Amino acid sequence: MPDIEMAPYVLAAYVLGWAVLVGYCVYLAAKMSKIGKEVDHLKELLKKE
Amino acid sequence: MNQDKLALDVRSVSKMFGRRQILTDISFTLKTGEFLLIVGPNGAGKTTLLKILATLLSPGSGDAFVSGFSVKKNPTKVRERIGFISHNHLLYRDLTTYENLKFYGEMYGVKDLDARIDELLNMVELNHRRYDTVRNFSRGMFQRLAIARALLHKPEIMFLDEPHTGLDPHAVDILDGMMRDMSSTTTFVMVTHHIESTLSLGTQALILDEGKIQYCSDTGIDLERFRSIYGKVCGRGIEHDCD
Amino acid sequence: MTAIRQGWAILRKDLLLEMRSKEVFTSQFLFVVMAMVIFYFAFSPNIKNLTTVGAGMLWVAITFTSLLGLNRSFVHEKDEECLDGLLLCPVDRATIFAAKFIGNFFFLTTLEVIAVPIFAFFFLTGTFLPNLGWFLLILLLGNVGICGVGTLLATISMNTRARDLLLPVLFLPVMVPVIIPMVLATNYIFTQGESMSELSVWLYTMAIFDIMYVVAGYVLYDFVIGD
Amino acid sequence: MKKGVVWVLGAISVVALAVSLYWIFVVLPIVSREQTGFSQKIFYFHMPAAIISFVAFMVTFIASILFLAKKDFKYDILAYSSAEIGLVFGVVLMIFGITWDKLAWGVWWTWDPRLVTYLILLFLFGAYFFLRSMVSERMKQARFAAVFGIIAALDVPVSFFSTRLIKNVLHPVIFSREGFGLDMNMTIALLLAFAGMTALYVLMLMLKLKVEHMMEDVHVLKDMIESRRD
Repeated sequence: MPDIEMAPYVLAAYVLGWAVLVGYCVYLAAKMSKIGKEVDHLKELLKKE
Repeated sequence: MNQDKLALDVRSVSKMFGRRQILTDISFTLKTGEFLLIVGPNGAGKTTLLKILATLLSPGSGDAFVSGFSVKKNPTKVRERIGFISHNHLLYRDLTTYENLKFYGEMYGVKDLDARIDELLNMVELNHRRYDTVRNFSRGMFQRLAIARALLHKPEIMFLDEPHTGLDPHAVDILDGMMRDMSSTTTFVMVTHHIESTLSLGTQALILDEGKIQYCSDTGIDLERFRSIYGKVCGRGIEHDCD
Repeated sequence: MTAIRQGWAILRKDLLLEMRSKEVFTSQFLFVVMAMVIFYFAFSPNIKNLTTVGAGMLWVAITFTSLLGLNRSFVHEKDEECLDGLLLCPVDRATIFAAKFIGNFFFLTTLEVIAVPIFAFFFLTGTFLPNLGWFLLILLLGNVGICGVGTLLATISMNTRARDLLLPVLFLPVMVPVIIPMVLATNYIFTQGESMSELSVWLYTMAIFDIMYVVAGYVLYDFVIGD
Repeated sequence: MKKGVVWVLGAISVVALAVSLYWIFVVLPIVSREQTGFSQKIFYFHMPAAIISFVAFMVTFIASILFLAKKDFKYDILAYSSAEIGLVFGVVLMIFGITWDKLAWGVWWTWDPRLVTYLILLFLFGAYFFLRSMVSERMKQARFAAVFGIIAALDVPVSFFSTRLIKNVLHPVIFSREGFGLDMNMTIALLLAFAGMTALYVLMLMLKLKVEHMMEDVHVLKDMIESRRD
């Protein structure tokens, strides 16, 4: 396979690989903010009672 | 036997299942030869406590000493010294009466096993069923054989988890007879519903509620206090079951 | 001494129970023979000499059949609620592992004593006969591996919600790297049968695995049995 | 958790990975055909991902042993958090791996020992999480998972070794990575990628642990509210 034809495969691999890594980080961050909200909510409830 | 030796020494045992606190900081002692009754409503942690003492569950924190051996560090030594009767009969259905006892006897390393098996089968009146597989036994027969199983190795301490549940009158007689005969030499710990009928057996009592000790006698049962706390915890008098 | 007495008591009890019901053996035997029949129809249209795929067929059949037996190795304790009875006995958990391991090994070997000759009769030409000793050694090493790790994982899976559903999920990926040398070595014996020098690498791999997992099972068993 | 550490780690990984990308695609010349040409650029991310996922599973292994020894849930949390991240890196690795196969041998999948090893490893840790989901009692779950984690990690060397065996039979050795002969620029690119990925792993682990501890807080808070109502 000539080099120029390899390029899309290599780039696709990089993009996909990165997508997985970044995707996981985003998932963690999203989860964190969701739970953060829940913690705040519960803390407030606890103060009120 | 030294009557002052401690049969049980429970030191701030706590236990959690997942996030649920089952037992909270349980501490008490029991002298050799005593008969301890443990009562309390369903979900009070009675069975859990008994299982911890019998090394079937590990204490989450704290430790308990049975005949001086720690259930955490020396469970095998504890197991050698205890007998356990629960509503599960712990018998293999496809083995005969004799084979069941033979198996457990070998596990405990009982000496003169055949003689011991004879003696026990006579006691629980099952000698005529010696070569029957236990699969088709009635509930009462299962329970009688379970008593024999638990006594094989002449335990120093017997743990009984609601032993009267589902028994026929014959089995109840045998069970009560066994407890009376052995009570001078053996320490008993019994979790029970039927408080009124068993109160005469007990020399000490413990009331558990929500994993905490509500009442714990140390010099014999103070019937007044026992009645009042029982009434408070179970919501009725001791002539009724607590559950 | 105590451990040997207790281990023997557990082993004898399991043998007695199986001799009485014969349920595990019967189902395993049916399964393994039917697997062979299906293999024949799956492979025979394209492959003239079935000896060339014999190693694969044999180990697929044995591995899957062993799952049936491993799943049943605690059936009496679990279904009849005798596990507490066993755990109340003053016995080292490692001894229970050893007894169950030997029991499983015995059952699997018994099955193979009958199933492997049938398999050979159906599929193999006689060329491997001069190396029968090596073949038996591979079977032995394979059985030790299957039962060593299988006993440990079966104990885990019987204590979970999924029960026998979980065992294949845990067992097969753990076994794959071991099935590979087993299949290769067996294939080598079935099809080449001359120089045995290459065989040693595979045998060593299997032996290392066997030792590793039997030791792991022995040491870790305390953590997987009971509540 | 120190917020500063997270930012620093994040910055390190972003900068190192960006610079390494620059190095890989701009600075480095395309190597000659004999040395597999453009596809060689995969290697700079492939190898660090492999090492990190391996390290992640080793962390699981060690944390599992520590859990069994100490019965402290923080080791259990560490074990499964690291396993999860190991799986993420494992997936990345598989993506690079199969692309490499396509470029080197013209097919998406060959039974290359490294690929097979990692495939098995992914299944093992997939099974690890399946096992966890099948046990609800917390202590039992942690104990079983720790035992299986140890078994799974022990499997790695065997799996590597035995998949090498197939290789010897099916393919004679086609290609060995040791033959690359890294020069200065290649080393820089590789080290940058490696540093970036390591920082990323530590960052992910810290975030994941934080999430798990926050979930613990949620339970504690709920318990507190419920016990007040009683």
